[in-house]
Amino acid sequence: MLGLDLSFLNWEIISKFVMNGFIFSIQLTVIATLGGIVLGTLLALMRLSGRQVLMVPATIYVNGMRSIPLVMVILWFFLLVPTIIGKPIGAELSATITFVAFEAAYFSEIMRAGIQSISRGQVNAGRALGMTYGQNMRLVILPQAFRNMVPVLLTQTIILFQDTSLVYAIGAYDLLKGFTTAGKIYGRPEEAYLLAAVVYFVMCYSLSYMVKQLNRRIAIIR
Amino acid sequence: MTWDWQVFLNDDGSGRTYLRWMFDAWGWTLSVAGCAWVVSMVLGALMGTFRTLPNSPWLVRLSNAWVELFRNIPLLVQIFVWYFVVPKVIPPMRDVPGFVLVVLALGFFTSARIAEQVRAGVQALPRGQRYAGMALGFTTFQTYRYVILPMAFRIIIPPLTSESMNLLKNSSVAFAVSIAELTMFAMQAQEETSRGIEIYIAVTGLYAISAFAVNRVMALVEKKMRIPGYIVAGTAGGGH
Amino acid sequence: QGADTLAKVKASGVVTMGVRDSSGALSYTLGDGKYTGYHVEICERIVANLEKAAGRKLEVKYQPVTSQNRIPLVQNGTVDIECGSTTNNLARQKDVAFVDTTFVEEVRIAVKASSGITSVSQLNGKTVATTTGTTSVQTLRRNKRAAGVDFKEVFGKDHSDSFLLLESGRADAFVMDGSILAGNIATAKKPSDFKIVGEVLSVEPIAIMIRKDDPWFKRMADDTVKSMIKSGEMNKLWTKWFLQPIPPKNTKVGLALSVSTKAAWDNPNDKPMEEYVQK
Amino acid sequence: MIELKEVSKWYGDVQVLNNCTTSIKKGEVVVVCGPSGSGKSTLIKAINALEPFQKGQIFVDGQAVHDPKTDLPKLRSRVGMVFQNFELFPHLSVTENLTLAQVKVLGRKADEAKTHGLKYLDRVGLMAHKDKFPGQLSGGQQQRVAIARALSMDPIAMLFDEPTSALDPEMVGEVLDCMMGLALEGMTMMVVTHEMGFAKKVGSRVIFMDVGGRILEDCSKDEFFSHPENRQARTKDFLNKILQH
Amino acid sequence: MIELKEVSKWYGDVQVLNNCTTSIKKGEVVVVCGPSGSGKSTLIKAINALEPFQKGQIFVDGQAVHDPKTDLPKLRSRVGMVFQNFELFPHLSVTENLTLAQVKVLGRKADEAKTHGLKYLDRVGLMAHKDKFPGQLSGGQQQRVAIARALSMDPIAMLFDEPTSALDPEMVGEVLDCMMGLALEGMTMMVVTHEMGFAKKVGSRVIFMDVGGRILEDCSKDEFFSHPENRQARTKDFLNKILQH
Ligand SMILES: Nc1ncnc2c1ncn2[C@@H]1O[C@H](COP(=O)(O)OP(=O)(O)OP(=O)(O)O)[C@@H](O)[C@H]1O
Ligand SMILES: Nc1ncnc2c1ncn2[C@@H]1O[C@H](COP(=O)(O)OP(=O)(O)OP(=O)(O)O)[C@@H](O)[C@H]1O
Ligand SMILES: [Mg+2]
Ligand SMILES: [Mg+2]
Repeated sequence: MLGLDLSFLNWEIISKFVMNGFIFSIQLTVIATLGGIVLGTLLALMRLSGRQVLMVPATIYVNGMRSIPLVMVILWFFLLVPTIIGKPIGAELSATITFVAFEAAYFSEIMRAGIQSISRGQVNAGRALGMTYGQNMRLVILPQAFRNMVPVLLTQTIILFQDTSLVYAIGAYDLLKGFTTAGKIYGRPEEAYLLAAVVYFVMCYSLSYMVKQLNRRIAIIR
Repeated sequence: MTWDWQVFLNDDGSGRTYLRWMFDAWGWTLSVAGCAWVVSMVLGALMGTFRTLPNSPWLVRLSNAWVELFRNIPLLVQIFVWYFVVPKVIPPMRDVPGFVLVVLALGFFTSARIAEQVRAGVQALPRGQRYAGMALGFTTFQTYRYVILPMAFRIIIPPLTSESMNLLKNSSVAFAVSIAELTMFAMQAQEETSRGIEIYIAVTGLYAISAFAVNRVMALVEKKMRIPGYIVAGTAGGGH
Repeated sequence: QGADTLAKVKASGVVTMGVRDSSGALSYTLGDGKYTGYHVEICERIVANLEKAAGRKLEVKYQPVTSQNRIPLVQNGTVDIECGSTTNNLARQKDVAFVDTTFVEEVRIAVKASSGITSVSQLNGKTVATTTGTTSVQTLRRNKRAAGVDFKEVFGKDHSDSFLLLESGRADAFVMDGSILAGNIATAKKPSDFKIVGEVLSVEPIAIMIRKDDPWFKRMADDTVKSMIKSGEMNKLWTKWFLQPIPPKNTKVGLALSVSTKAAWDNPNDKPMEEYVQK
Repeated sequence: MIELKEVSKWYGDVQVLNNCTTSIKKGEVVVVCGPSGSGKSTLIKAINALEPFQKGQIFVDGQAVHDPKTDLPKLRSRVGMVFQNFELFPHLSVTENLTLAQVKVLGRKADEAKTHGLKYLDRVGLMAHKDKFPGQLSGGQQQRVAIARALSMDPIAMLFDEPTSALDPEMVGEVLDCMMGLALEGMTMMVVTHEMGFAKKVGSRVIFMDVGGRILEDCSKDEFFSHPENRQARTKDFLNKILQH
Repeated sequence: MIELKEVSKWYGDVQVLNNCTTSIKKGEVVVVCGPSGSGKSTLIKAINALEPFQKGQIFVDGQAVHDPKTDLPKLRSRVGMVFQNFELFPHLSVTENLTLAQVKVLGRKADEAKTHGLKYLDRVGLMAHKDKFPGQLSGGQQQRVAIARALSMDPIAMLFDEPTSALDPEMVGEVLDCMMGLALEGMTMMVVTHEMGFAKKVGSRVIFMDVGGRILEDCSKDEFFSHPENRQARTKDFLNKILQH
């Protein structure tokens, strides 16, 4: 078909070359999403705290991360983290740390917008019932902020999943690497890239379709 | 460890200093990003508008397909597809320079996201605005041209700013297909000089400066376009 | 700060081997986390001796590395012994140490058999590919200036991408280490479409890389290499990897033992590339 | 002038207009009221072809709104419409709001359009604000500009959809005054509103709609207000509620 | 019970409360009215320590709101508050809305809080909706739940900020009825509202505020409504406007 030969893709190649990378990509996505949301929420709370000592470092961190390409951050962490912690780490671990730290900056912006989207009236209602700042945040504001932002958070997760392909810069073995390695060894590089594109598309499209359905549900509940 | 900033004055083997090379690379980064920006804005505005048209199901479908296709494949993979797969299927594409392919890849990829923003901007406007335009006798085209798009674009300037900054940063992926931009410079020069930290600091600084410049320019645009008495609600920013 | 690999592996029971995904027959993956190749096998002998010295069983962990990250990885201790295709040069000797040279690379030009190109001088106006983050980029730059030819450079992100540039017609030539060229040609869809041609652009000692300032480990590794050469095992390995069919597709690289490699074996040393050039 | 014949409309499965038939003669002021969600807005939008309907016929000045061949933009340009949320164009100054459609739709010259528009702006008493932007005006002022904008297209009839319900109580008066002026001058008007004072003062007829999009009452103002005993239970109930306080 | 002494507040340069002094005794129902932006909401929020103020003193049940040492969450838990936009917690069911603060703030047991909360829910006539979410209720119903929520904290006084102005006209009655019941039972109340019917029926005193945050009138209900000739020009003007239609 069109000068391409897709027949080289068989179960043996998938299980030998692609599966490992696929598992790593998924694992990286999940860890970075969870870690990024936790860290990002903390950063968002710091930025909204109104206290200079918390706001300034959080703002510098978030804006700093957001103004550097991910590839550069990946290279940086790979170079620096071992020096800082004084212990060698592998490409996969380095990538995981990088992604948590990097995505936290993006998730913090989402959570910040989510918190700010809660009307002043809701905040006042919680306070008027006698809740402390912590109680109000935990029981009233964050649950709503999180709920409002679930679609955006999921969309960001899809982007994150796509970005895991950039770990090739430090040689970590991810989904894309799985395909290209197979393509390389079996002399079918173009086909491998095309198949990688198809797999990424199918996964991301199904995910974003689910997000859309979720959005629709939420819209009905509101 | 010790610093060795002298490394930038060394000759890279072709009679050019690393410093000179780095600025050349910066130029490539800016050119790729600039050209891709134009492509993405034009296509993004068009596709985003199509998606909101009330009575043109085929244009809506076309633009939906466009957006889904280009935003659900990692940029890196798209670049490889443009660079290696497309020419194999369509041989004449072989003679298209890598620069053009990267601009198209980056431009199309970003256009899908801009289209999403444009659509969100149009839909964020009260439905009454569209009715008001139509009630005055405007055609659909006129309603978009005079009523909806001018407001929609103002509303989405903040997300457009972050998309523009994302685009600049995403241009770093272009090195994968041989564009001699900053990231490629960083990787190659680190290899040749073994002074990774110095090189990375300089390159990171240039990226940060560029991103900041984009941010300022867009802020200026936003200020210029601000409407007296009108308050725009913020939107959440994601993406890279 | 001195590095003590023996103490480290003794304590952890793990030795990390840096490997490449596709450095021709020197080091490549079979998939499934398995790696093999000429240098990998030599490394395995070194690790076996290390095991003996440590007096305990060592688990071997494979760490895939790339051109861009191998030096930092060895420096920061992630990788204990790098068995890829790293050129031993002066700049790198500042950061890492090299075991005695096991392979002397000749940088050559690969072209399409039908192109009729036979030397660098014919590259005027052509497009030449090489791989980002390798010394070949510098070699190419120097040759370009010296020979006064004007060609366009394109860079692949790794060797297989560079070869793909040649294969897909985006480049007219691929300048790289001869063994890598041979390996890539061997796994191409139609190996007979490609040819290695022209003068040797530079000669580069390729060696196994270890951390700097670990004299015991360096001596142990050197001795392992020397004894392999003496016993003729090295020659057997060469035949196994470069002249006979190798997995996974049972293709032949077909790279005869070069004069320079033979010379390096006859007189084991860890001289950097710069000293070869002066010769 | 405006005629509806058995108009029905559904959103998916939900029927929002149910066999609505009525007509409005030149010079009449028809007030439409009814509970929230009863389809008042939908009805008035259907008349101006802003919402398609699945069944029935609507004629405006003899032209068939339901006919796909009718030039709808042209037809709409002849009917003025005022919305609950004003819907001035926020990025244009008051003057530009008044002139844009005159120039682009009616093809008037810029200065002609301006003179014409400002005449109506003066009439609603806002000449002093001609260079401001909508965001700089109070709600009541914005709504008066919106009325002037509709008038400057020289419409043959005006449709109002709850023109005062988004206003602070203080500003309701100024807009109602402005509308009463129009009514007294003989403009044909259809007004969705809960302001019964307005209906009593200048209305010719009152239409009452109930949830489900059915027209429950359609009678002269005097009949509607003077003979509550003739009204349906649903209507009485509604009037009680909104007139109580 | 509630006492304000020369309270002033600025947003940047803009003064929004200007030397406000008044007091509310146990059992009184005080109605606050005035044009938009006159600082009514700000005043009522300041009493509940939701908005800081720069000058003056406020005492609630003897405790100083302006004193940094006062435990404000505790103080707030003793004053009930009802907002214009209900502000029920949309992610919690009606019952959870009623019990959350009882459990977390007052430390009540879950079932005790539930029994207590449902008692008040029953009182506002919404027992049937106890498991719904706020988004599934009409505006009027939501506001009644909000009142029940405030009551279930056993407040010593209730503050209302325009409790009916976000409601459809049909639903205003049910909420006002509910508030009148409370007033008649002797609850101390401060109510920002434009519903003069409510003020006339159950108000003890009326406070009129003007733009700039000044209290212009502060007198008994009877004095306020029966002697318009004693009112300031600004007040008369305002009353005229809102009572006209
Ligand atoms: N775009 C839409 N999609 C689905 N249903 C709609 C849509 N627009 C309106 N409806 C429904 O149609 C019915 C009539 O709506 P309409 O706005 O005409 O009522 P209304 O009488 O103007 O009410 P209100 O007094 O609240 O303005 C309502 O039940 C509403 O929920
Ligand atoms: N967060 C804020 N920052 C700046 N100004 C504010 C803020 N909140 C309120 N104001 C201003 O304070 C003044 C009083 O506001 P407030 O909400 O108390 O008025 P109000 O009498 O309740 O009006 P309404 O009837 O519209 O609710 C207004 O001029 C308002 O613009
Ligand atoms: Mg309506
Ligand atoms: Mg208020």
